[in-house]
Amino acid sequence: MSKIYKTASTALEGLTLNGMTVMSGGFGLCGIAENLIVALRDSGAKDLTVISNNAGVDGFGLGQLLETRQIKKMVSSYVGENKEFERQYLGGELELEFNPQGTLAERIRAGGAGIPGFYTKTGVGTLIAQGKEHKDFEGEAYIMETGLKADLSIIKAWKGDAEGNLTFKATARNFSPMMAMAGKVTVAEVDEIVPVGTLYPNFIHTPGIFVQRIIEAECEKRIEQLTTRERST
Amino acid sequence: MSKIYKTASTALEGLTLNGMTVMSGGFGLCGIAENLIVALRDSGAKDLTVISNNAGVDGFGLGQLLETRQIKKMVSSYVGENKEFERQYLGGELELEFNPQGTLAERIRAGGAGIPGFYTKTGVGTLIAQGKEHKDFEGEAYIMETGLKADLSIIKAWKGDAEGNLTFKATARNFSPMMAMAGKVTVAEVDEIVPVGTLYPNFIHTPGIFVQRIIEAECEKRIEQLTTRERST
Amino acid sequence: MAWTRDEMAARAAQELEDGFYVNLGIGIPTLVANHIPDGMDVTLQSENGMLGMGPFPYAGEEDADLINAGKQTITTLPKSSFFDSATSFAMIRGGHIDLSILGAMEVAENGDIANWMIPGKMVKGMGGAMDLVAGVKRCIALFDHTNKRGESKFLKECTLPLTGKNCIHMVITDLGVFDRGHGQKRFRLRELAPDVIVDEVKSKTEADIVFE
Amino acid sequence: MAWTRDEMAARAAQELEDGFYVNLGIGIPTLVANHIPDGMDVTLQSENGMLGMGPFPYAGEEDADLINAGKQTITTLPKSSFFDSATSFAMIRGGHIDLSILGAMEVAENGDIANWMIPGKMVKGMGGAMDLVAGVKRCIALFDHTNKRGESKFLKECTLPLTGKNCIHMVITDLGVFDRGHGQKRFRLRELAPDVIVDEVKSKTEADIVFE
Repeated sequence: MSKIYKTASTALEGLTLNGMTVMSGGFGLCGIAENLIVALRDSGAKDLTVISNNAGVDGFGLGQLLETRQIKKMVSSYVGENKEFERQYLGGELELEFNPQGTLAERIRAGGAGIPGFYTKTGVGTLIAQGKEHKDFEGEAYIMETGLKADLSIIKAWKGDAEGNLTFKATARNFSPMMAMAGKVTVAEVDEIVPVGTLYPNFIHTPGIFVQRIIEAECEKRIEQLTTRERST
Repeated sequence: MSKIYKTASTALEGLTLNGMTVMSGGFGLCGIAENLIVALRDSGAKDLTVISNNAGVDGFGLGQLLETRQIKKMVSSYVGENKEFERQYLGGELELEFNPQGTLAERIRAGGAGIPGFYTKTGVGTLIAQGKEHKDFEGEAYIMETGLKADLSIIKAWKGDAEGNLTFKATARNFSPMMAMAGKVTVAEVDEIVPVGTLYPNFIHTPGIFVQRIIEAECEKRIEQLTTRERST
Repeated sequence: MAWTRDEMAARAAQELEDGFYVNLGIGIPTLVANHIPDGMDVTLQSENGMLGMGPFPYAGEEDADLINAGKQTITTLPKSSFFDSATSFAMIRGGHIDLSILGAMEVAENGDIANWMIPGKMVKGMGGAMDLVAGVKRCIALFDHTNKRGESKFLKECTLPLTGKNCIHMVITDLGVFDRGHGQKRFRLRELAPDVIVDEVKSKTEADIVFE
Repeated sequence: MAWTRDEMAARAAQELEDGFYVNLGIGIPTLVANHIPDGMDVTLQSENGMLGMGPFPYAGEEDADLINAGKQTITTLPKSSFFDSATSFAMIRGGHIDLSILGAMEVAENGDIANWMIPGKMVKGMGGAMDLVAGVKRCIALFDHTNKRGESKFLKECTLPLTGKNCIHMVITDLGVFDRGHGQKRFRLRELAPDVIVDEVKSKTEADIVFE
């Protein structure tokens, strides 16, 4: 039973709905599911709650869903790179929930792992702790954070197979493995689909059980901060 | 600053103490740190609390620490394979705390990840839930489990380097990556020490930050249930 | 005639569906693997850290680093993947496994199951059983309808310490098949083993179940 | 003469020790990497999922899939490893990172730090800063002693929303170094930048610190 779909839009067929919660992998523009984001935009689904560490840049990545006003609310740790975001947020058109980055990662993992809540000391004594349950462990204060789930997770991987097994490359991995776990349905786009049996079982990052559909697609992979050094000749 | 030690006993030097808590990797006899267990026995450290999914077999694995009565308490999910264990336990000489296997794995990960407590529905309504805090999430009951840490973790890996980076083989991985995280000090024995730079950064299972000392050592790798099939010729 | 253990396993295999991820318990449930219909893609999970469990190895090809949760030597398949125990139980607890088939000492009419402990006897531990019954989407209990003394093991209430509450969705015994659909509280007799009659089941069942 | 940003970074680098795992914040702290003493083995963590961060790539050799937490293209070293964000913050939250060096808008005499939000201005988010200050064993704040209006940023109490409470162990500003040892509540002046006199520091410091 192959999980391979031909295109990003066919891979999202039947999965998009107004008001749904979507997790979108990536850190900045690194490791985002470029083609699936475009397909989600083209699906026309509105009032989305999007859980993603960042919000893309103007006109690229999640910025494309902001332009069309399909996002109602973002759950992120940092949203600095996006003028359209700022405009909509300051205009009261967009809700925003900040999570510390590690708390966000752990909440997503927890959601996928059947853990509805956990305690962390991150954010104790800050705005983030307001209204959250506090508990002491060995004399230290912690706050409770809840698990996060999504109706749909769209992630980007390096290599994948028809079983949904995935590997990731370098720092493009970031939030995607946890999002694969936390999505009711997870769709992955990969640089390369390889035959089943090609990925070495010891080194599969995301086992196929967490991935329901997969496409091969080319990405632009835009770089946000190109930094280089001189060659000393 | 190489983390490589020559022998199991030198690798445990200065790390063992009466009354300490030790995590020991492995599932049954698969993936246990055979040489480090022997070195721990030879250290003479007593009154140990040992956190390990199982308790070895008579005279092998953790069975070697039971024979010498160095273990005061076991935290395990299943201890079926060990007569000496049964004798000491029924004789009241050995404490035993059962944890559901998934709860045990998650408690160890939590301990290593700075999470002092989390909620799970595993064990709700059973003996395991007695005396534990209950909390409802979306109308369902969960119990709180706490993170586990150890003074020392002894684990077995496949390949490792002087930085402490590790890879594991097949199902010999099991609890070891989490135990590496949860040990104040983690000592790994590996089938093979390879030069730094040989392990591909994408496919390191345990980053070196979680491992303080490492040895190369040969293991017997005893099989508990040899099951084979006939070759149809 | 009541079903044999192998026939019970074969009947349980009929509950498999294409694309399912399944965890099989130790004992009779292990036999279900022999009855997966040809051409059906079912992936077996082993909670010690593997998806896509293959058959036993040929003699001499066993690998001590490659075992299943019953500590038996096994092999890989092309689709196999390995992972740590925390990830393995994230799959289980997180509801990613479609079906768990497991043995039972007792099952109660409310779906409670007891299969890990007999007070007064040496307790070996629950292993992953509590996680499985709490986390897996659908759980089938496979057990002999009565104990050696002929007493029902399908009860009004479990007498042994529980493994999980209200978590069994289907019961397959040597006498027949009993299930409860979504939202239904009571088990219903669905199928009888050949030549087993309803009255026999009634007389051997303490649980209050629906017979028509 | 007060220290330059680069001199501040160089001074912070003196706090490194052989074998340390270190997370450097964006801005001045990034410069610390240029001052790691020769022969000292320090491993830099990037919270987006990497240990063993290497230098910027040569032009044309950049890889879009390989960036640091500041979203800059970087390279690997032989010792490098990659991991997911949950594992990355398990390192941070779990106390496995030896040292975090980060920028600050304000630090208070009780070790509180504010560096993520100015009410009334567009807030970009805390990123990983709250996790770092809560989890890392030792945190050094690196910032200019006063703001543009000459007002102290080393305060009795932070006026901005906090990033973390009682988590800064050492302060390095353009004027000097201030630390508090284990179990000590108050910061103590440890070192002055060249030609900076105690009275200047006193006049520019609102925090109640130990000067002798």
